Amino acid sequence: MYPVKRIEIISDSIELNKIIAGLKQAGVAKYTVIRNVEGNGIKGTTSHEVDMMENDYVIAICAPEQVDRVIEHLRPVLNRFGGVCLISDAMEVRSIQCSAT
Amino acid sequence: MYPVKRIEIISDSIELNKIIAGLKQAGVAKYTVIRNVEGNGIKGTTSHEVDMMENDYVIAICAPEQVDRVIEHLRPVLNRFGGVCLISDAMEVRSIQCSAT
Amino acid sequence: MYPVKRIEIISDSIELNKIIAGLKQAGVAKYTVIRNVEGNGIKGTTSHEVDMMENDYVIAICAPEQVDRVIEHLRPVLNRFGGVCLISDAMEVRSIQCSAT
Amino acid sequence: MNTSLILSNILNPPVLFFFLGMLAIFVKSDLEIPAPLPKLFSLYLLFAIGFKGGVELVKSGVDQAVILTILASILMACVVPLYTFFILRLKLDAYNAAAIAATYGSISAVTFITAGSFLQQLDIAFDGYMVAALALMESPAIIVGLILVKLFTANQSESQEFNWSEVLREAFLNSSVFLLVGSLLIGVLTGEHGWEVLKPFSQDMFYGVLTFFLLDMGLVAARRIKDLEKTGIFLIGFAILIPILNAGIGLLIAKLIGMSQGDSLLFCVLCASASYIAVPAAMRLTVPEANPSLYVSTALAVTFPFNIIIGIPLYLYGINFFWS
Amino acid sequence: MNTSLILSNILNPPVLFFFLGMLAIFVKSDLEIPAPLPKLFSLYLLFAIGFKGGVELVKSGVDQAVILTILASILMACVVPLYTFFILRLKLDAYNAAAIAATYGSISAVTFITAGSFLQQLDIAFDGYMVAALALMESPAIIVGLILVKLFTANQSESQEFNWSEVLREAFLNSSVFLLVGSLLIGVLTGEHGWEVLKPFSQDMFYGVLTFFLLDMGLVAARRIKDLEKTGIFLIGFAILIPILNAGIGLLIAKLIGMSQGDSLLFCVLCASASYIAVPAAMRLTVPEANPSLYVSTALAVTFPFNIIIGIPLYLYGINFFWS
Amino acid sequence: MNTSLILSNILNPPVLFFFLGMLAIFVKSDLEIPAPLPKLFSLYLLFAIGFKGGVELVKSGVDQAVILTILASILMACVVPLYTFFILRLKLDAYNAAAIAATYGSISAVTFITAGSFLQQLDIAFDGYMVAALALMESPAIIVGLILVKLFTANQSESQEFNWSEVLREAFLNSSVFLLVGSLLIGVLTGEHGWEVLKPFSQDMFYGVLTFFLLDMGLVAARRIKDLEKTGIFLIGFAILIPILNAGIGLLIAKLIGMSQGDSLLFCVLCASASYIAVPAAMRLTVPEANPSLYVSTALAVTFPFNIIIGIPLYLYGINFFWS
Ligand SMILES: Nc1ncnc2c1ncn2[C@@H]1O[C@H](COP(=O)(O)O)[C@@H](O)[C@H]1O
Ligand SMILES: Nc1ncnc2c1ncn2[C@@H]1O[C@H](COP(=O)(O)O)[C@@H](O)[C@H]1O
Ligand SMILES: Nc1ncnc2c1ncn2[C@@H]1O[C@H](COP(=O)(O)O)[C@@H](O)[C@H]1O
Ligand code: NA
Ligand code: NA
Ligand code: NA
Repeated sequence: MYPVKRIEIISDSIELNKIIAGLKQAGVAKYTVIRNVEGNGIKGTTSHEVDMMENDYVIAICAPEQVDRVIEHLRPVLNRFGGVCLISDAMEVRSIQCSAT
Repeated sequence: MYPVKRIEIISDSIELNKIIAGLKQAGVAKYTVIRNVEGNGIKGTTSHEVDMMENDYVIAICAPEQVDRVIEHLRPVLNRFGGVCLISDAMEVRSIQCSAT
Repeated sequence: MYPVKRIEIISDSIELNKIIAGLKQAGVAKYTVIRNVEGNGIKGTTSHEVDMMENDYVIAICAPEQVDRVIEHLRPVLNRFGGVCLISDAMEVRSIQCSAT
Repeated sequence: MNTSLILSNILNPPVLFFFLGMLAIFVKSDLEIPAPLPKLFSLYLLFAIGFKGGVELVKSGVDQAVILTILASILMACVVPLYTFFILRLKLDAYNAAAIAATYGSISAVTFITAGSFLQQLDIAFDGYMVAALALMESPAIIVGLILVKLFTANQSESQEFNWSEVLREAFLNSSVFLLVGSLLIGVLTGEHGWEVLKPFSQDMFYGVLTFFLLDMGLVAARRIKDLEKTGIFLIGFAILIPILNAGIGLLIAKLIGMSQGDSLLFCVLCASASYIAVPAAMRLTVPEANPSLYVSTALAVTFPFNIIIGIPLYLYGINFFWS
Repeated sequence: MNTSLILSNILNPPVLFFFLGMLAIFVKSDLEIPAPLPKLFSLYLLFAIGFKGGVELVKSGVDQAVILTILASILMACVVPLYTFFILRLKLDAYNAAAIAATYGSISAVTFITAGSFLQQLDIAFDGYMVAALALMESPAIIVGLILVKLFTANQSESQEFNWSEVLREAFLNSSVFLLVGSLLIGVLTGEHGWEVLKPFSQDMFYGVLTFFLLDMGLVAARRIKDLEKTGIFLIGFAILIPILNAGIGLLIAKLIGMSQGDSLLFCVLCASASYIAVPAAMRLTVPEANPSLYVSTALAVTFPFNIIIGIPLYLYGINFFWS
Repeated sequence: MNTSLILSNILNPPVLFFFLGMLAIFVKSDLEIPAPLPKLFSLYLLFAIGFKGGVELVKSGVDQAVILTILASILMACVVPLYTFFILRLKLDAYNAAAIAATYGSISAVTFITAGSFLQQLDIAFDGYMVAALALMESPAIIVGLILVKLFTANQSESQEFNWSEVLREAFLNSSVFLLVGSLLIGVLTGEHGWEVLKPFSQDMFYGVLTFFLLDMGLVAARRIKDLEKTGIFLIGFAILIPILNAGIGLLIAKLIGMSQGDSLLFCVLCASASYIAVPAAMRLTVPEANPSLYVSTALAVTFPFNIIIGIPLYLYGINFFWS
């Protein structure tokens, strides 16, 4: 098991492309997206039921040393469009199919 | 980066309103909901495929000092309706769009 | 609150049955599945939009002492089919409806 | 009994697709109808029968036959949960007994619709206002069930107090009842003119959507069958015999108030069927002490298939017998 | 004003289902049309009107009337956001004023479709090429809105620079415009022959799908109503009076260029309606400084219901009055 | 070659909507058909062709022509993966060669359906029992592919042993085959009578649903096109030439056993098309060593568009040539 960082971003789905671009620029090419999550934030309630505003939830597992570059690339997007970004610790069970994360 | 607590609740979707009400009463007004997750718990398998029972997954990021009040407000709901509630640590990357969490 | 381990697996949805079987063999019968998440990994982009390949996200909360057995049972599946597996720490708020996890 | 009736019921595309759905689970095919498609089909079916019922109600007007039918429906919706509760108490605690009783006191719209298409196929007429009976029989059992819980469970803690406004909303404004009644009223308001413009959508597609919905119901019912091990033989017997009993009582009442054969079949089917969506949702919210797999599995994996396959032709056989 | 016009508009299944949707929220029913079903309905409606418009355009050909209509449409799409911007600046900052102005400069396809079905019901003819006007009026307001932001907001940081290729793509290639224009072109290419094979799907289902879509719009509009507290009385008044003003200007232009009564109503409705999907999405991406609940809630919770219920018959009343 | 055939194929709404979908990706429109709507369309199409095929099979009965067609289908489904495997081995390892060979040995139902609607448009008759050929050609290639893996890959670890019951289930009971065959059998059982009641749903909507499905396929195929860089020129050539070769062999067999022109086209299209859902899913499960982007992208981004646009009219041209 290897220590990794889990980066999570919840934001308006219109930001998704910019967030993924930010991750890629920071060298993090692998990620997972949960589409159409709903929520409540400073921009108010977001839900397909209220109107066509939807959030996406992005999760990227990366090496601890990559975190700073990721934040640097995501911060302008978050500053401009809002959303929430979390960093936490986890251990990754590497399988033989895993190239270096 | 600021230390925060991540509260996660997975439960029958009929409880959702009560859980969100509980969060709000405890002063946590921001949250995210992933609808229609499936699962297996003591109430058995829950999945839209089995019947119309569905779970929701609620995530709320809050300040560490809010956790106790949240638990106090959620426990009666969990006691009556079941579901699982987790607390874990994370760091939040605050953007200028973030009011105090 | 009790310390627990959160096991998360993101993988091709064709592996789901094998992963759940692995969890059950390791004595972990409770879990949650978020279906149809999208992502990017070594197998390339996975999304219902690209074709019918979809990922599932499995979350299982278990006692810390169960983790080793779970890994043992999941590793062959991950080795053969790919996907990512994370272990992290959390505290569970036990309600009276919770049997031992 | 006339097996040709059963056969002509079974050799109907919707019923055959129900079997196909069950078969898919038994042979472990990965056939599935992903959410929210089944919801689309059920919204459509409720809309279509409600709207058509409203249009026909305005044609037929409200006469004595309508009023008697409505009274009979409300009566059965209140009485069925009462006697089934005491039968269930022989083996179950009050929470589970009340929840199951409420389930059987209410109705299954799809069973009603399938019976309607069976009648159409046999060219037996029935009245549009039977849809009003359908709408009226959905909710009362929920209230009766909760009153039973109140009366027969002791020392309730404060947290178990019902929030009656929530209960009434669940009973009378849940999405099935709301859409059905709303469509019926809109049918009444727009009448022949509205029917004209909506007919290609709400009539021509009906049979096909019913077919897909029953395919999904076959999948759902078959997935629930493994729950029956836990349910036990008593509940399985209950789930077959009580519909027959309820249909029998319905038949007597129908004869008594002079319903036509078609209407009688629909009324019997309403009495015999059990709710597997609206009532279970209300029970999960108001009586979480009861075990959902008991009240859902009996209604879905036993009573629903039984009615669809054997019950409908059986009740019609009984009606033919009594009416001749 | 002729209240029978309002009544014959309201006693239409789609409009009544819009009310039913609103009612569901007011009485707290749990009725919902889960995602992505509303998307299915809106894709279908755009496809069906685009395709039909194309087929009819090829029949009518492009004559002077078509060209005048198109010019009038582009004119209104560019001018409306300009004067509404300055009205809005009385109370709002430039970001919010520009975003709302863009919203009202663009159009609502469903309001257009509802007006079309209202005309059909009254047997008033209209031309297929009005769909081209619909398509042309969706995008220009986005561009005008962003130019207003550029001109009237000072010291923009580098991060606030627009990415114009992104902006143009959002304006002219967003999914609504793309599918509408694409279907229109395919209608032109396949003409009568394509219409033959697609008619049962694209015409016979149309009214039913519109009904379901308006049911969902009722739910959506009612959920937004509580936002109106924050919006304030100025914006609520704006959201009712500006559509009337825009329709009035549209009416004058329509009279001037000699449109038929049916076409005039559709043109007025295009001028009066506000976009609640395409423009808001573009604004969230390009002007995140503006508050979405202001521009979405006014368009969705005030202007849309106003047009659907009162506006359409009111504008027709005005047209009847002027044309006679 | 007769370009008017290509044109009359292309100027068909479904094919034009396929182009529109591709265009949406190329110009970066945000048009999308969200899940699970494409699944709804494909369930519907499988149901509709299966059911209709069953109804027609019971009319035509099972005669020598049917039996010969079935034998020819099974033959081609087993032989195609064999020779394509050895062609692919020129450049690829055994895992990838076997997975691609299985993909091309199987069929694409939508290509078949599009060919059917092309024939209808040209008023060329074809037999309902061709649907049986479609159903029979889906699975065998999966088994052949796995046997090739077994034979041509050395020292397999224990974890790589196939679970044959899982393999057979994937091959013969996957949701496409199951629904198609199930609907066909129900069509046979209910015959003319079932057809009557389901026709407005299963026939009148057919063309429209196909149009939407091809719109989505255009989006999907275009998204896969960027994968072709990694795929390499060998596989792109393979994905165009092998369908032509397979169709040619199919044509000879069709001529040999005396098929009608319409049936011959459908048979050629079955031979020429490649599976992009059922077989890839089976391969991901049983041969994870093969790279999905190779077998999915060739089938989806090259062979599918090639067949839809050029292949279908080309094969018909060949048939017209040979038959005259
Ligand atoms: N404290 C939080 N906890 C959980 N989710 C949040 C939180 N703050 C924001 N979100 C999510 O992020 C979305 C956008 O947030 P905002 O930009 O604040 O409107 C919200 O709709 C929520 O889904
Ligand atoms: N240990 C666990 N790990 C992950 N999910 C769980 C766990 N326990 C319960 N759940 C989720 O919570 C839902 C309700 O749980 P229960 O009330 O135990 O039936 C289940 O259907 C699961 O989705
Ligand atoms: N580092 C990562 N962070 C987040 N998700 C990942 C990561 N690696 C893989 N995944 C997810 O797991 C899926 C399968 O991964 P793979 O087997 O590497 O193709 C991907 O499509 C992603 O959704
Ligand atoms: Na009943
Ligand atoms: Na406008
Ligand atoms: Na083939």
